[in-house]
Amino acid sequence: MFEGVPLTWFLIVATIMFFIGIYGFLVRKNLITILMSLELILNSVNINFVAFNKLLYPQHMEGMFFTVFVIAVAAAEASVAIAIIINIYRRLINIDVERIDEMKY
Amino acid sequence: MTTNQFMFFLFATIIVVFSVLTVTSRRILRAATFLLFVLVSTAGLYFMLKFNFLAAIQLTLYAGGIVVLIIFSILLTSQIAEKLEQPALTKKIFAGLAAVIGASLCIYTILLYNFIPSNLPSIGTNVDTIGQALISTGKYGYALPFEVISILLLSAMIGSIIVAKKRKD
Amino acid sequence: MINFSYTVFIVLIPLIFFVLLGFFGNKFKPLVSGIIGTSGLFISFLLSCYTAYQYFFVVPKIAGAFPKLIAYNTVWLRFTDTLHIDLGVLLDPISVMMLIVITTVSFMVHLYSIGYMKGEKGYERFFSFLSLFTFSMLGLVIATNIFQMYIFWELVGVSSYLLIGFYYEKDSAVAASKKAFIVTRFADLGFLIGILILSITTKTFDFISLTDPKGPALQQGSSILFLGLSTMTWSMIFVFMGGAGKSAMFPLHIWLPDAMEGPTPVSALIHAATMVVAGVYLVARMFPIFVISAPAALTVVAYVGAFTSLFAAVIACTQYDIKRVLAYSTMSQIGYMMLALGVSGYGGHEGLGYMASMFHLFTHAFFKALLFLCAGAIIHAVHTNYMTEMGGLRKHLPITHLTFLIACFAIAGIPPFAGFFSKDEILAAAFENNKLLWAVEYAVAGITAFYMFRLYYRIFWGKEQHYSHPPHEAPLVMTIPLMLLAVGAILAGLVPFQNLVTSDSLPFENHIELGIAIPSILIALLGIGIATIFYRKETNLPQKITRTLGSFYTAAYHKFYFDELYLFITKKILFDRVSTPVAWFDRHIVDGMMNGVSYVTNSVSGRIKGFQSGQLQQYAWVFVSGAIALALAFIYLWTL
Amino acid sequence: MLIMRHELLLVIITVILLLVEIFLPDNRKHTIILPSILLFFIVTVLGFIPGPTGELFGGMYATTPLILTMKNILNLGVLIIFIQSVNWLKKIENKGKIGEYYLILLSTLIGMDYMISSGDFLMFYLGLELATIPLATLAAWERFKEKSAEAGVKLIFTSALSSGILLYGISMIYGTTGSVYFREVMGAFNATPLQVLAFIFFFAGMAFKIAIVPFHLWIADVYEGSPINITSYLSVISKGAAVFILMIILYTVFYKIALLWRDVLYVTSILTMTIGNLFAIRQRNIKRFLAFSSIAQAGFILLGLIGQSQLGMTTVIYFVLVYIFSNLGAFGVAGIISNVTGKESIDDYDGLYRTNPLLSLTMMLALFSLAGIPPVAGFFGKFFLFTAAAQKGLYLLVIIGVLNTIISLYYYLLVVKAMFLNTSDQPIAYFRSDAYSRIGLLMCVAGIVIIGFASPVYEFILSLSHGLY
Amino acid sequence: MDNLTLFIIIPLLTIFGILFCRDHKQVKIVSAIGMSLQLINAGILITMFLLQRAAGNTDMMLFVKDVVWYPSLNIHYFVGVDGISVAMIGLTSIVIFAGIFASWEVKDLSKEFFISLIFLSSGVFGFFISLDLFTLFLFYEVAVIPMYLLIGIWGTGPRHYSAMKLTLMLMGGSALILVGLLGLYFHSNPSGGPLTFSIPAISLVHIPPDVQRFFFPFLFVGFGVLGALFPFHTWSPDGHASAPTAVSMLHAGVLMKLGGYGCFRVAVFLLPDAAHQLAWIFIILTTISVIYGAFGAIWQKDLKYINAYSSVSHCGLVLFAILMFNKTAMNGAILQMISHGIMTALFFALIGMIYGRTHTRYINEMGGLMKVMPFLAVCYVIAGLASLGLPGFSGFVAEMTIFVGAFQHNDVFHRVVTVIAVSSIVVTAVYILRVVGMLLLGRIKNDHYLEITDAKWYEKLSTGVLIFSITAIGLAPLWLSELINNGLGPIIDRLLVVAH
Repeated sequence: MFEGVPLTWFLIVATIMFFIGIYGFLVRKNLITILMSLELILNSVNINFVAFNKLLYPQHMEGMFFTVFVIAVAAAEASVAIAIIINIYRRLINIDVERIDEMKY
Repeated sequence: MTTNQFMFFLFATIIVVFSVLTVTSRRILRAATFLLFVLVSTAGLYFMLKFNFLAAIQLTLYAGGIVVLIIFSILLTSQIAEKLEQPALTKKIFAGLAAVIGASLCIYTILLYNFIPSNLPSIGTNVDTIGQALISTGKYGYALPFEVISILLLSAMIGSIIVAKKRKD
Repeated sequence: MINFSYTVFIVLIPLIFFVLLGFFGNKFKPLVSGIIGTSGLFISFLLSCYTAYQYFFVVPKIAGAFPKLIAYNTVWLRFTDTLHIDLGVLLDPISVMMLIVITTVSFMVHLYSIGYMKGEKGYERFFSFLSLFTFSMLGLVIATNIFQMYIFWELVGVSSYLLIGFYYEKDSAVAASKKAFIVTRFADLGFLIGILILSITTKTFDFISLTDPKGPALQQGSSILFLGLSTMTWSMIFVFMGGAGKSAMFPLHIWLPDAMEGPTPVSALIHAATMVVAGVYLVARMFPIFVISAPAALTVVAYVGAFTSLFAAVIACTQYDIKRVLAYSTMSQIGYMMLALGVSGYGGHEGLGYMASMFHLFTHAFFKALLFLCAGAIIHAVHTNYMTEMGGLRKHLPITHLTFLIACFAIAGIPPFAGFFSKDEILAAAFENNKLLWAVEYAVAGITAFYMFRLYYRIFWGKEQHYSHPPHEAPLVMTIPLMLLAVGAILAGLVPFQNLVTSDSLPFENHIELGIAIPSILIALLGIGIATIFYRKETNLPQKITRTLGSFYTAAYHKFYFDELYLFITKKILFDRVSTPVAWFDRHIVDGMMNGVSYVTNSVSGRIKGFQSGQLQQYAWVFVSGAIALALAFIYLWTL
Repeated sequence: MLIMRHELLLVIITVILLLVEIFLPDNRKHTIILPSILLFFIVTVLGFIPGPTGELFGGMYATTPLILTMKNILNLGVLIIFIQSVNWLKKIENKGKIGEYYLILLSTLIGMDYMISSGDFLMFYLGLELATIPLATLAAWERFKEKSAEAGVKLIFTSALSSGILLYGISMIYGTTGSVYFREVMGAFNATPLQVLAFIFFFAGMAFKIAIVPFHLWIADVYEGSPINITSYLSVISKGAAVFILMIILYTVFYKIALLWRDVLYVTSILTMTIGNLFAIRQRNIKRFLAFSSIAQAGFILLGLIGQSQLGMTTVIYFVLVYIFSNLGAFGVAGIISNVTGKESIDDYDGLYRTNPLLSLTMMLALFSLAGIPPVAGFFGKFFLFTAAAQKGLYLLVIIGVLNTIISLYYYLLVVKAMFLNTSDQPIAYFRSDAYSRIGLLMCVAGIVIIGFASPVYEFILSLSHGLY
Repeated sequence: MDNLTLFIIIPLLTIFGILFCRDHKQVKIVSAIGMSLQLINAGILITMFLLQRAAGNTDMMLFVKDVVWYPSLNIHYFVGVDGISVAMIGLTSIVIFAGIFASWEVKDLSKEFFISLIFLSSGVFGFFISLDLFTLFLFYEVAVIPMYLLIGIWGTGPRHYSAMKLTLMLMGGSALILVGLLGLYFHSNPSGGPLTFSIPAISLVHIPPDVQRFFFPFLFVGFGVLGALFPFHTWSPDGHASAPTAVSMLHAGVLMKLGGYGCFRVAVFLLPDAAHQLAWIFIILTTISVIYGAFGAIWQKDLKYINAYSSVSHCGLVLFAILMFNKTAMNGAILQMISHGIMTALFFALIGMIYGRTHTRYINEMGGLMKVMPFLAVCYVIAGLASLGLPGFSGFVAEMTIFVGAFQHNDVFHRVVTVIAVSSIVVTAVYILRVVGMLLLGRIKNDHYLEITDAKWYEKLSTGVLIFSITAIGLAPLWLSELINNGLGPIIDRLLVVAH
């Protein structure tokens, strides 16, 4: 019990956020908005880690460090993704995910 | 309602509402802004949990770095005034279904689990201990991941440059 | 004890000559190969005579009976400890008698063929086949066990096939050879099944133990029943089926008339004197089993024989192809022999039928071979088979005419020609056992006389036809065999068979019973008389009679439509109704199943291609749903 | 330090190459090729020298002889890929990016090494990301090609999604067990629903890397769009490493729920084999074809994991080894042809044997090895996999598996058919491939032919696998 | 180097030699030398085997060589022969020898052709000498897979389709075998000791009957596919029809025997309880094969199809006999394998030679060939007569042994099916004579056939060897039968123990 806020509340918020991110990932057409949805997903996981760390296992900082590294990875991921998006934009002059389907079946 | 609870509900509400707006807004720059709000409130949660260092990173790296990166790329690739197209209804329904089912499954399962809150004292989360841990090579030390992430960032950078740079011709 | 192992050479010499001629025949001049083949047969012939002499007159009898000698025996193939195929030489009265018959006739035919086949293509092939046939036939008669017999049985079948199809460029010859082979093969199937049944009941193939009175075959009796008949009976019925096929018994007779497509010497050798009597020989060989363990089967033999002899005789009256007439007459005569076996008992005078049958077999070989060879000489002279295109040949072919007439008397049963004696014994045996059969045979004797003299008159008397070139007598090499065989046809009846060849190898007393003999001579004379009236001069009497008989005549002329019936069964039923559907089934159902598997796989593959839509978000959706579904399934549905 | 020698050596040559790259003038950039290969060759050889094993960083990094072997196998594969990619790198459009290619490839290899050596989920996650994110840039390497960009997009986004799900799973593992160190997790794991959920999410993330149905859909598109050497890298090295670490984690961390994950694998392996095969049947693009075939292969590999025994474990590693050689052989040939003629369709291979017999033979051997036809190594691999599954009495699975091998044989034969049986008016003309390609293919062929007969290879792996389960 | 391993080494060396050949002629010569050596080697083996047996060596397997290969899985390179394998090896070396000469005129990619062919043969030899199930299976697949290329590249007609179908069906069979083998392996040591693939070792184990019942169908059907078991035979007509001469020869002659041998050595020998219990199902199927193949052949017009269906019938008889579980019938099965092997090889060789001259395989387009090519025609007739079971040729010996053996059973079922199977000899006669009549006899239908020449020396050699073999076996079958019986002893004993 963290001063009135039970762990499950954090987890529920994080889970909702996670699936909102998933929803965004699944429906957004613009690649950048999809990227944003991804950030939501990663962010929600971070909340999980932090909440666990603080409320259940405060003796070490595993969750926190995990979060730090996830953020770093997210940054790297975002940079690569954006680079590729820009490349796509140069080729196709749009970044609609539904148009990126030259390869199929 | 304690302060903590109030703060939590505030941040939680912001997070959920703006998350939804992020994935539904039809103006892309607004979406990015909503994302920023989400990230900032997340940082707020971290603050609340006394992870100040983490919250700072969240604000600088995430809110500051990534969102800016995203906004730049938006500016580079999109018409600001342009409204995004609505996704197809079936897509929304299917995605929504997946998300709702997934969320309910996860939440239900989480609620089933009996978490035992810890009464152990929290290890200090001041910058000192964090710095110690980051260069420590023992258990609960993070020197190795720190090095690895540097390789990751380096190669991601090189890769991004390679992919994004214009042709020389 | 006299060493008979040289008898192996009687059999082996033709084989050697077959291989020699088969491989190197084309290296020789045709005439040379003919002479080689003939000389080989001559050696066999001499050896057979010597064997017969030694066997009948030198070897001491055991308890008054001729012993069964195993002159040579070797295991050829072993199935189980008791069941094995041996190759060997069994000498007993009938096999020795058959050796004489076969080598004699074969030698004559060889000699005759040197002249007859002159100028034909494949001369050496002909002689090698003849040697092969002789080898097989000799192997058959000296068989020590039933499986050896079966082996050579098949071999004579194939030699017959090869010889009937000698003129392989002639479609009718090819068809005839095929028919002969398949029909006899079908019969052999029965033979084989018979052997198989025998193998499980008696556990031996060996003739000596099979016919041993204390052996398993005779002791088995009517132990096991199936459809009311004992296993031995079934076995013998099946074995007889093989014999019936080879001997052209009704209803497996259809191949024999067609087999006349082969060269005439072949008809003489195979389809008159030797191979076709193999069936009779087979029954005679198994006779003790028939008589003691399977009397029902023996009855079958009798009735089949009797019916065939009548049936064939009737058809023979209507045919115009002289070789076909002879073929039907052969069937008829073999019917006699079968009947004789069928009405015979075992031992002493009871076994009169057996003796008569063998006797008739012996005499028949001479006069029937003679008839065919004469027919050959005639055909050689006039280049046609049809008696309608002949007439008045007696002036042109004096020797042929005379020998033919002798043979006709012999077959008609006029004393003192050979046929009379043997046929008389048969009638006597039939009279003693079964009056109905006797009556049939009695009638057949008359019909036989009638159609033979019909033949005789149509060929040698009547109006002279216009021949493309004047017919002239055959060369000496052909007429000598005719004359020799004619001598045989006259004298063969004088051989005291009751002293030599009897059912239990014990001689018995036998006399010609005038009560039987005189009526049979009379009916023969009656037949001859009618034929003389009808055919000696050109009259319209035959047409009148023909018209009176109407549809019966037509049916007989068409051989009672048996060819058509078989054609219907093979073509319409087997080919169209069995084989074609099988092939269709195979292509479309069985193969279709296999192809169907691949078709289904492919089409499933086509159906599900939509999953790979190229849409990133769809992939993600599947990904997420997959994870959720797995989680759902394994958290809430899966139990340990 | 020697414990971490593989990674360190790689880091060292990465740094060397980075420096060289920086200081090398633009017009001399291509000279870096041979030194890079040589350096890497040295690293590979050094890797084989036996050395100490143990744990570092408080159990965050651990290595065992088996892991070292796996690293060596990966090195070997990468070496072949390096050699095979030379003629592609020499193309004009890659002129400015040769050094970067090596850098990125090596850094992903470092990531894999760390991943398979990881002793906790953090290192595991970092290694995984290091092995994935830069790869996306490699997939999008050919900037001028839309397909390549598309491949990059699909790779980076799906991998990000999958790592999100994986992370969610890890977070739940952390939450329920209180640690991310494998050793602690192992002790605290039981089959409560949340842990099952965590496991499934974790598994989904791994399944993405290995391309297990239904997490496989990105594979075909990414393989088709990427440059062919990257495709082969993705399909063998990346997948091999992922399989290996999945196995380690399953066998150690999740051993308490072995019955559960066995059934998860059971279901997914059937799906994977079947779907992979059904899609492979209809492919005409060689890369896409090999993509689906590699999905099916992944399904077969799962059979070994299901074996849950020393035998299964050994077989998985052995099969990965075989698979590396076989798949690299196939990709090598496809790559050479693609580089020389630009043709990637199976239809273009018609009559290839008559113009380029050696290439066709190599391809055939590789495909036969993939199909599991004796006497090449794939046969042994497949046989042992089935043995591993049968050992548990899972005969139904074995039956489905063997039936799938028949389908797979069908489409492998389709390629063989194109090369050997079909004739074409315009076959690919004869060309002489360069020395690098030849050496690369020769190594593959040697591997394919020898590994099966050389039982010591298998026995060696077996001796190492001892005791891990 | 032990004698048995030489059977694998010689083909491989020959292949190696072919690799260095420069032209077509050298390839042929090298192949011919290699396969002659193989033939000689087979002769030596047979002699040595007989000498050993004569010297009183009563081991079940002779010339055993056992080398551990994969120690952990207990996989061995374990070879050895008994009378049966020796006989099969003899058969194989004869057929491959004849096959080399029958394909003397392959010009297109001849190097590859001979390499594939000889490679295939090495698989077959390996199969017959293997006593370890793993290597047995390995060699089995080695023998099957080159078929794809051989048919696909050098075949005729719808060769791509046929090659694919054949390969897939056979590999499908091998997939079933694999399941069965694994089942055997994991039940090879019920007491919990090390598992084994060794056939002699497993044969000493009593596997629980319900386990046997589960695996027996896999093994029997699996091998049965190659043995043309109804309804899995449909690869055979298409495959044989499309295959080039030597391949048809080898395939019908030897490969199909792998199926029978496998059924026998693995399925029946190692799973005797199940064999006894389930035999009736397969007896019905094989009886159908026998009759069905024969009737199927009657209708066909293509020479190769006729022969393919006839092979279905004859090979059905092999499996039929194996299921009879007595010494005589099984002996007949092996004899039939050998006999049919040589006979059908002869057929296919001749068909190939005829096709090479007339460029058609449809019997209604040909006729009277006896006149223009007497040698080949006579050979064809001989082959035909051998096929319909004429005494003096091997077919008779084999069929009679089977029939007599099968009929020794004391129940109606066995006897009825035997009688049905026996009746196939008539149907066989029908289609053989039909072909001979239409093809060789009668008038020549096409004038251009008049220019056809008779056999060349190599063709004579090829057919001569085969004819010599069938005749030799047909005339003096006893030694072969005894040789086989010798190997059958332990197998029958095991079956009998189970029966009681």
